Amino acid sequence: MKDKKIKNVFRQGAISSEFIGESIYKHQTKTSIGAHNIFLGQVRADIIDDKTVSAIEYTAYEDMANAKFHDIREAAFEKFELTCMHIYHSLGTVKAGEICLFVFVSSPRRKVVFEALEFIVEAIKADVPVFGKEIFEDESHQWKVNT
Amino acid sequence: MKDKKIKNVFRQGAISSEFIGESIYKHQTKTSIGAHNIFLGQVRADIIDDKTVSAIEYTAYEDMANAKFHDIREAAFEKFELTCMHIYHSLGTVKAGEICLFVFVSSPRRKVVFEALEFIVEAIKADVPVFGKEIFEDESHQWKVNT
Amino acid sequence: MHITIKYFGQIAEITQKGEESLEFSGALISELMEQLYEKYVPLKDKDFKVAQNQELVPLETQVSGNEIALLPPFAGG
Amino acid sequence: MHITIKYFGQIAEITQKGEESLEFSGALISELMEQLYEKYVPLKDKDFKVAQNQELVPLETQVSGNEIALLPPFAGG
Repeated sequence: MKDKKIKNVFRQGAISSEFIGESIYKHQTKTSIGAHNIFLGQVRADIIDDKTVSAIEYTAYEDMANAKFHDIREAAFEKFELTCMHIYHSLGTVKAGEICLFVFVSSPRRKVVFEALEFIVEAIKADVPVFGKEIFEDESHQWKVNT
Repeated sequence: MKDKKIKNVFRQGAISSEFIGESIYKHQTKTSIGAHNIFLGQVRADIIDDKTVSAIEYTAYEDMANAKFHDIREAAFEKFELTCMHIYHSLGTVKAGEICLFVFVSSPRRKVVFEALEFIVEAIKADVPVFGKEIFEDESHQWKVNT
Repeated sequence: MHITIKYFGQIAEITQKGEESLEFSGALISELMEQLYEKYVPLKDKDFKVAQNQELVPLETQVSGNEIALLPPFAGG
Repeated sequence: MHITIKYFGQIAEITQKGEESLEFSGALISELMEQLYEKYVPLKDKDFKVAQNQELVPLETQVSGNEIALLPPFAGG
């Protein structure tokens, strides 16, 4: 299954658990699926130099980012036998404990979903121009870097 | 984090998307978590000799199965730096399109969750005495075998 | 020796029961299986493993008197 | 040549703007960077990549006049 149109992956603010639950529910009509694999990125309350991260403020080079997300989708559908794939990323403020990235892959068989999900998440971390400002409780900040 | 008590992993019937959503929600207070990985097994409407699977009826050697699930949990906590882990498996009838297995792992860092989730799911498939009767639309059946 | 045997899935379909108590005078799991093959002829063609005290055991294992179970191929997930 | 440059994250913090139009008479991205380093001295110490037409490009690339963006380290997820 391929999808040529570039979608907007971004959502304003945190991705809610209800949204994720509903997204899972919608797949119950797709009865060729045997395995789903979901990755969720959650904002950590990291402690850096005695200061605790209270939120991350996400910005992105949106056009390029959506094009990159699209390329990643295409590459994953090419590489793996997937029934469907969904990616959502937050923009704006996401508090510690909230979810900022939701990647959802489904396939008839399980082996495929493990490989595909890791491939997609690593590609997102490496290739997509999203920027994260870690806001501390005292309102100072630092810039997040993916490792 | 270790957990010595043997839990009951089994749930009667399908695992609902609401239950999964709530389970995700409950982790928002655990702000050391940076990555969740979720595996969902969904019953496929496989077509075998022109007959379509409409449901799987799950039974288990429950005591041994819960002990095996416990061993798998212990092994995973030993092997991987996990913040938490949850496993739920259905017993009884689960219709095509419904979810019969829910495995949820969380960790500060993403690399760990990918490895841990695959380890756990493969161990469940290989080591846990759960049996599945694939019910066809004409009410005949065959016995499922994991591959 | 009086032992309890549990049957699951396709095996229980053959034995028509989930559990039974048997009198057994042998020593090894393999001997117990011979006794069961006589009682339930179609079992011979079936693929299953044997658990004793909730652990899979090879056929050469001594029967301890603990719970024994005949387990067809696993299908979890 | 009149070109548009976009700034993001930490880079936008230095330039104090998300976008600007500049007059550029050179040829290569590296020359454009020299011009920007003069205008925004702290940029020199920062880690960033350059995208032209929404693709990362090396410094030896010809400036095409398309949209150019300065991208600090990615932090998606």
